[in-house]
Amino acid sequence: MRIKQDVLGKAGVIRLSGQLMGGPDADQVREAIAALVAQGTVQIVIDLNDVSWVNSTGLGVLISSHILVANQGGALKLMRISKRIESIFTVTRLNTVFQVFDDEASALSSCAG
Amino acid sequence: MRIKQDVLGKAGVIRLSGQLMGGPDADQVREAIAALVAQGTVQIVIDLNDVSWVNSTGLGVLISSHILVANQGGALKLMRISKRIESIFTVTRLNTVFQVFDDEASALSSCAG
Amino acid sequence: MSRSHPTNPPESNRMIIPPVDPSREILFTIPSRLEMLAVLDQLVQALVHQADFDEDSVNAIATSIIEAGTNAIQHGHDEKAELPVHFRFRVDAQTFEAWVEDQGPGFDLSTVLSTDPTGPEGLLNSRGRGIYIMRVMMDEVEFDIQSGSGVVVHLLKRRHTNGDAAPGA
Amino acid sequence: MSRSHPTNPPESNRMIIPPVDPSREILFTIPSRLEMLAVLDQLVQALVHQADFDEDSVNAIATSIIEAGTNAIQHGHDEKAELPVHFRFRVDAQTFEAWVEDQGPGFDLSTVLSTDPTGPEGLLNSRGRGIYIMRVMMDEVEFDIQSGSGVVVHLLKRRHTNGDAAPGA
Ligand SMILES: Nc1ncnc2c1ncn2[C@@H]1O[C@H](COP(=O)(O)OP(=O)(O)O)[C@@H](O)[C@H]1O
Ligand SMILES: Nc1ncnc2c1ncn2[C@@H]1O[C@H](COP(=O)(O)OP(=O)(O)O)[C@@H](O)[C@H]1O
Repeated sequence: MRIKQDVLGKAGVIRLSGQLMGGPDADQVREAIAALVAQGTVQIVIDLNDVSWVNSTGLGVLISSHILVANQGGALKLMRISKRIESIFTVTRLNTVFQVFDDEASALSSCAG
Repeated sequence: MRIKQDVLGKAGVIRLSGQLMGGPDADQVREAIAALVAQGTVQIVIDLNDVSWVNSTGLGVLISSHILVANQGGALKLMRISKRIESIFTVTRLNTVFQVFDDEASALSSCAG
Repeated sequence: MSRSHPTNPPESNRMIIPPVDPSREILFTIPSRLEMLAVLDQLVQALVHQADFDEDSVNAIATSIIEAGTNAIQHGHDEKAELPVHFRFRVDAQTFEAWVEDQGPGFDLSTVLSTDPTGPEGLLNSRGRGIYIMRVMMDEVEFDIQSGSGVVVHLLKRRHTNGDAAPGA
Repeated sequence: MSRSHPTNPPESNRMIIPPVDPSREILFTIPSRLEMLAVLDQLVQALVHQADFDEDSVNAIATSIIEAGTNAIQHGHDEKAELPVHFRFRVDAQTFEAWVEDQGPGFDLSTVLSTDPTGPEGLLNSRGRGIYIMRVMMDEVEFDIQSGSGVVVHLLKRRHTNGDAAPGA
């Protein structure tokens, strides 16, 4: 997995590519989020456009990140997920935990308020 | 491998998709060419745009088809080959045997004369 | 004569592993490294695709086999690269089957099955979803757990034909 | 205990097959069916890609391994599906290696090497290019041919670093 991060207005955007599956990936995501939170950004969007799949360990990374950010009064949102990743969110009902956006504009505007 | 054929002006176009590797693929190509030759079409273009790779058995199919058509006073040409397939043609020097075109327009106009 | 690989794998004494049929059997063995999962994914997608399953089934099967492989690598082998994980795949007219085998300590399946990862206690847990995902996405999931000598997971997916109700348990 | 697969493949008496290193070894076994070549291609591409080789090397390696697999299936096993073809892959910092093994009749390599498929007699021949392609595209190609008991082909590609001259024979 590779990771890039941006701050766009109030939102931190973390762009992942490859696969998200725990192990070293988990540490990278945690560090990126810690860096954003340290500079006061707690509205965070994870861009999964270039992620081909997420396994259950990767889901765990997203959940613990979500809890971390929520504890700071923020929220972790997802955008641009493939059909394959959507089906793993549906099956695990994590679609009831995460807000998911189809495109960057709507994800960012949900963070602006 | 899947195969489709068209006649466009003087040229027969045979479109392959999948992989070209001899066995049943060879028979399909041979039948398509025989059908074109039977209706008097001997300028034949093989479209490899949707072919991910060709192995040496598949090269053999192209060579024997080339000889068959040349014996009828025609020519077998190729178009839209990937970098990967191009490199197998370069390595085997079959780029000196086959005319290869980047696009359909130039392949067809080479058959018009 | 000793060879780099046996001609056929030896027959197994595991109940859930059927006799070897070399004309249909695909075997794949990897070191216990998480980065191998991406390779496994491509292999399974190619196999299932080649077998003409629909796109949803390709995704469901690849996702489930990755979950089984993740468990073998992480829980079974504690990511010790030198411990191989064995996969066996079999395609026929009606089904795609996979067996995933590790040599780890095993585990207590009934404990795992007693918690619902989609229920109020489970939903925000960062673990405990892998087996659930397999069971929802595949038509059959069986475990042969031999304490101290590893786990074999058997996964089966039926080919869905038009107008089929989703088959299953 | 008998298992569905041996823990590690037995050591080989073939000179060109090095001792097993399970922490780096990837094993793949298929029935002798040409349609398996498309699956092999995807697997090899994923493996070599994962090992961070450049795109040209990925193509060269996948193309060469397909040639070796084609020969094992067609010439070694006469497309008898029940005869398995064994692949062994090994990635390290500098090289990607593959061994492809069949149980066929073997053949006379010197005869094959005596004709140049790019020369005037060979160029329009519909056969006789596979081994040539492997030898041009890989850095090393070795054969261990045991008459009546099969062929092992060993293929090696070095990682090309910037400014390298193409390494080779
Ligand atoms: N192959 C295995 N070897 C040992 N323990 C396993 C294996 N597979 C599953 N387990 C145990 O079952 C538990 C539940 O597994 P699973 O549902 O896949 O979720 P997760 O892996 O996220 O915990 C694991 O935490 C582990 O304790
Ligand atoms: N694994 C093998 N088993 C038996 N014969 C083989 C094998 N590999 C190659 N050969 C023999 O060597 C010849 C040349 O092989 P190759 O260069 O790959 O070209 P082609 O397969 O197109 O003939 C084959 O025609 C075959 O007779």
